[in-house]
Amino acid sequence: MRKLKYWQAINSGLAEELRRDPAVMLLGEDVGRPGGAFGATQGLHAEFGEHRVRDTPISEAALTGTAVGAALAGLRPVVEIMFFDFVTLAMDQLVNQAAKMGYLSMGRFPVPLTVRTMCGAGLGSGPQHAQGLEGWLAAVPGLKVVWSSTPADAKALLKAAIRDPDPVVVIESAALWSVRGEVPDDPEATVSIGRAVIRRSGRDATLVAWGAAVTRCLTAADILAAEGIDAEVLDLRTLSPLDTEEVLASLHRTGRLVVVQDATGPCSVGAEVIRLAATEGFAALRAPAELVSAPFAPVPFPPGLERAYFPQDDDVVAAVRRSVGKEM
Amino acid sequence: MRKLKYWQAINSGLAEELRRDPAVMLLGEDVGRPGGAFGATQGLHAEFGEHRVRDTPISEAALTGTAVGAALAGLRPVVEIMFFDFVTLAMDQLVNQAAKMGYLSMGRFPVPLTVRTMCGAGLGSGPQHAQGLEGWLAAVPGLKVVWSSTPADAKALLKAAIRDPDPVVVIESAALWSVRGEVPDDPEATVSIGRAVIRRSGRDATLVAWGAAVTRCLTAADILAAEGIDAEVLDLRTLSPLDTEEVLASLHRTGRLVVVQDATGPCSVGAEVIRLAATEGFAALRAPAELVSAPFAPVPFPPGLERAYFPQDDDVVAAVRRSVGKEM
Amino acid sequence: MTRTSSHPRPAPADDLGVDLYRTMARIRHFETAASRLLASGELPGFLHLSIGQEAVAAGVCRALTDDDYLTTTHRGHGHCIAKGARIDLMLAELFGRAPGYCGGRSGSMHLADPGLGILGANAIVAAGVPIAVGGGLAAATRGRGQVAVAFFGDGAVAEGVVHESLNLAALWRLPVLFVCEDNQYAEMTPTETHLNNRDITAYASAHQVPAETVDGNDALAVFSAAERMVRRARDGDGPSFLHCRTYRWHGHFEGDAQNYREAAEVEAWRGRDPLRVLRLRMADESVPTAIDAECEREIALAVEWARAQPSPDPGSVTAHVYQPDGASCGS
Amino acid sequence: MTRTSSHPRPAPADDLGVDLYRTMARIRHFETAASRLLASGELPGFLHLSIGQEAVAAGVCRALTDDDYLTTTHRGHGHCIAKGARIDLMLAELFGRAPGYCGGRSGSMHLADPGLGILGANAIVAAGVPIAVGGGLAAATRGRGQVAVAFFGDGAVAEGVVHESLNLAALWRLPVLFVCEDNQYAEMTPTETHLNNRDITAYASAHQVPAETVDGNDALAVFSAAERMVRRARDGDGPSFLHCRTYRWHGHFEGDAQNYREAAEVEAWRGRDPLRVLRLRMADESVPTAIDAECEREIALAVEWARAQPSPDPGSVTAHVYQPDGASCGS
Ligand SMILES: Cc1ncc(C[n+]2csc(CCOP(=O)(O)OP(=O)(O)O)c2C)c(N)n1
Ligand SMILES: Cc1ncc(C[n+]2csc(CCOP(=O)(O)OP(=O)(O)O)c2C)c(N)n1
Ligand SMILES: [Mg+2]
Ligand SMILES: [Mg+2]
Repeated sequence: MRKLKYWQAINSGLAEELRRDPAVMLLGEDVGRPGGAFGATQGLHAEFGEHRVRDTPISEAALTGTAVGAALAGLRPVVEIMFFDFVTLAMDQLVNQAAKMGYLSMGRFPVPLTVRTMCGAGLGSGPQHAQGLEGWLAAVPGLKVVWSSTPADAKALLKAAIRDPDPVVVIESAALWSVRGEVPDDPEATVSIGRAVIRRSGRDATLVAWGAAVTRCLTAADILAAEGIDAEVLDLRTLSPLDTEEVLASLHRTGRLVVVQDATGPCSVGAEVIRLAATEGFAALRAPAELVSAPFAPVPFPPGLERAYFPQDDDVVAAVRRSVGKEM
Repeated sequence: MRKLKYWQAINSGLAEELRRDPAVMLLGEDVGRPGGAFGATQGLHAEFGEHRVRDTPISEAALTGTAVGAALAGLRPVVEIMFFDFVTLAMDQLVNQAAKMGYLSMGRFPVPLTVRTMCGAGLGSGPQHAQGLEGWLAAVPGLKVVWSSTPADAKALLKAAIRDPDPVVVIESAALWSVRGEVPDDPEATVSIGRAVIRRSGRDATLVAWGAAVTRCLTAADILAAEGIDAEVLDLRTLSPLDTEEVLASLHRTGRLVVVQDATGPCSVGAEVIRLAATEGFAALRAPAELVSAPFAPVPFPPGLERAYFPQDDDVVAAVRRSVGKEM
Repeated sequence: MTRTSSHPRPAPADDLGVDLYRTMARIRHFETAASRLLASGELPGFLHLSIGQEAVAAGVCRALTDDDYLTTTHRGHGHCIAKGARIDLMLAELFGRAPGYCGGRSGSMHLADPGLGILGANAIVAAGVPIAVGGGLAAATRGRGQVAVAFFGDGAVAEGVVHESLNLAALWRLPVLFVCEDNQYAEMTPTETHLNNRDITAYASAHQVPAETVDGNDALAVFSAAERMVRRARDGDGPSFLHCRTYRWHGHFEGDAQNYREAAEVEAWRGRDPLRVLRLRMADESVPTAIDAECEREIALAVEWARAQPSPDPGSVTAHVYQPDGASCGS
Repeated sequence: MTRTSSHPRPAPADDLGVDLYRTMARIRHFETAASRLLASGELPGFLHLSIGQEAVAAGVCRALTDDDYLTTTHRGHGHCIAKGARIDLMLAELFGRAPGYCGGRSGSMHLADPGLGILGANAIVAAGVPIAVGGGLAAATRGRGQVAVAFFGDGAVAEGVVHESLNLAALWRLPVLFVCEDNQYAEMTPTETHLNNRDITAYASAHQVPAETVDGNDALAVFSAAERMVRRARDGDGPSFLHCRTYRWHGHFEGDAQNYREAAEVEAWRGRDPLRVLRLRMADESVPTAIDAECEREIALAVEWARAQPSPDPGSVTAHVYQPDGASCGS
């Protein structure tokens, strides 16, 4: 085990996969010589050369399409879309091409493509650099979507994504960029895509979150514990396909569900988790489900408004209290 | 009242708005001289001329961006994106630009833009021409999204969209293209964006649907009526912002909720309606909510598979029976 | 060709002209059969046929081997046939039958064949273009002299991704051949209405990609330009752009009323039938005649076979959305 | 200018050079103040400054009136100032304060002013380009001789939408001026790494849009080219493309470590300071000196005012997501 920052864990995962498999190739704006706009690809251009770590033009659509073609033709490309908001420029290639090719070819043409992108929430970068669009991607059959809340997962899930036969979108959190955590040394340590993890066990309510919101849920759970409310914190890790088993199992244990997300509410992953609870999990649900999300508005930039906009510890605490019937 | 086909109602709505307001302009591939790939703009080029009804290159991104700029500069552009699947090419302009400008400018820069697009489900046009991506759009603060199930609404909601100060995406159903219905003659007849409508009252269960699925719900309701199950059918009409009041009111009357959609399930509008029921409507919900949707797969093309893929009358009937506890 | 010899294609039994003619005749008969089957209600969905444009497919693909890649469009039957796709499996797919190229679930617009480097037809205009660049990137990485061809229409040239793709391919000197099949229309819109510069090579030249216009109804001319461009690509000299002027005889899709063009225009282009253009240059009239008869038989048999195939099991509708671990492809 | 006279801009008290110098000085002092405020921790968010590039903004906007439109980028302060935006409201926005141009909710990258035709800065590379085409479309429809200008960087040229926009503007002969501010880098990537053809005018010429390269550090040269192009546009002769070679002195964003370029390169360009270039041509040295002092005072006052403004009410975070019925804009 080493202590690494979130971005260093990403960097180490990329380096290991580049070393392991000559078919792996990185593509993106500034990922080569500059080492990434935020440092995630530092040193890789020097070690693996300009053919395997490629600086690209600002052409998200062609870049993603090129990666789709390269994946069909036997490479394992890893494309960086610098900020999550810019996937808007690559949706045709992601959704109409990458996600459908395995299906349309009856599995004869898998698309082992990885798309890395960063959600800027918390940077003060404003309405076109801080959106949480994970709900769009999780709505697309054929895509897989993962989002790590720890350095260890950031590395392990990225490696799993690169080795996966399907297109995987790996979302990273700017808000976690410099958070440190233990990361296993074993280069074969991966985490299975599709499996959630319980970060804290509890009996009174299930808190479901992913990415940077997990930390706030854990803090909220501590506050709640002091009040005698024992919250379970489930980190989804994979947003599609969803680990419905683990979510339902936890719900059956606690009977209460609070989903916390930095994205806006309508048609979101949070809505989907609650949909699951209200259909298959209905018998277990003993109180109204709660969705703690950003308000239905674009992301404002200044710190004061950002704080008001993204769900904070207090908001989570309040929702769990409501859920267990202990409003204060 | 006249009887018009769905597409004729659209045509008539466009003609009236072009006549009424010189700021209205149509843009799209084949919308001009050819009168639209499916006839919706027939005769408009002849009546209003090539400056107001413009044939365009196949450039969905620039087209939408141009319309955003024209809207900011005082026009009321109506852009056609031929098939729903092609909005993937215009997402930046729709989501990062059109939807945010009113917000960012504190209302000083409204974007009175209308985007018309057609969902090809039911045409046998396959996986890149039949997707239901309404969930993406309904997830975006600042956008409005409407989808009509009748010729009268197709006209009235389109006119309301053109007059609206915000960007509105108007989704049309290929499956309803030639369906006839009564359409008011009054050119001032519009339908308020944001209001659902009850197509059939009932006490036992609430069926929620939109677009082409409404018809199947009405048929299912007839079948159920013969069994003594009295289903209410709510046509959402506006998918964002959702008419939460009407949905909750109906749920309070019936205690049971079945949402029917041609789109896939995860993070969809259906999931959102169920999210609403499981949070604010929880007290009223007396049975598990049901989401009758397409399976989580791309849309296959041949008629046999399309039928298996999109929810049919039987699937709706079965879901309502489950919901009211009368499985057979 | 310098390097092609290292991955030889089944040697043509006969000379270049005959080979090109056979490819065009197979396409012509395939498309004609498909048109009839749709008209008679036997085929579901949309069909976009390439009758009149056969020389482009035949000429370009004659310069390729099975090891090369291509991507094509909604109007892609001809390119697939010319690249060696199996006509029986294509027809089964058009019928929506289980043994079809895509299990019968995709129809005309998504044909793909890993073994032949067919990276897919595509119902999204221009989407195949960057995918071919990706094929070129894999080829360049592998260094075995493979090339990738992107077929696309005049209409596609207005999509931004084509320009992005040209820039990428040029920057990285990728072995990509951009083939613009300029049939004068994008759906119902004539090219001068959707492209300001009617000289389509200019868009490639702007990126310093060598570009040439050829008579797209002359298979020999297409082949000779394509061969030179393919050689450049195999030699590591980067991408080229081939602009082929041609015409589609049928509507944009089968059933299109075609109010947007004059019958006389269609007639004039029918007079320049690519099959006849080549036939007139052939020494022995009996050879093409025999080929035509052969193709007609081949297609008739394939139609009969395809028609008799079972439909896919409706329960299979969710199969292959995700692939089993370890699945992979590519060569 | 033929038609501009019909919508006169507040008459410059002095001659062209002085006017251009004043605009550049205001930009320089604004950007310098912003840089200091960010470094001292007073400004939140990201800042992309245009120090070194002032001549482009000043030269182009001198050819415009308040009635004309523009769109700009993440590096847009200069363009907004040159178009007449209020420095105090801009600073309030950078501080995230309520009276700012966007109510303090958007920061540096989304400045917009309906009254001045500023259709918005933009944090999405190239997104403003088609929006300016839309401004041009409205202008053409209205027929009052307005023009629309799109400012964008060399990096943006690789985005497909720029090519789509050139085609549209050319097809419809819209009064649009495309201004490429080529500062040699897209973030940390030098232009030769992201554009295959370093002659950026070629991309416009491909669409038959008249294009010209000018010294982007010479405000008089920029103005004289822009003026000609604006006149063409007002006269109904369609779009033009102005390629300005320039350089940014600061990092891509404030705080950028700038490992990707040599100090000597920056120094060389500092030697070609656009303010000094113009100052050297001015008869009376005391005029620019006085202007500098004036601007410094103006900015200092504005900073003081902006800093004292209240933050937006956190409860306002959902205001204006949708507009009241009947809301409208545009002229
Ligand atoms: C992105 C996108 N926009 C629009 C369409 C609808 N469409 C299908 S084919 C076509 C015209 C294509 O023209 P061209 O590229 O010249 O090919 P051709 O049909 O002439 O072979 C259009 C607009 C589409 N399929 N994809
Ligand atoms: C669509 C998109 N892709 C990437 C980015 C990240 N980004 C911000 S500025 C920039 C470089 C832009 O370069 P250029 O157009 O030359 O403008 P400059 O910064 O040099 O003024 C990039 C890649 C973005 N904001 N939008
Ligand atoms: Mg064409
Ligand atoms: Mg630049």
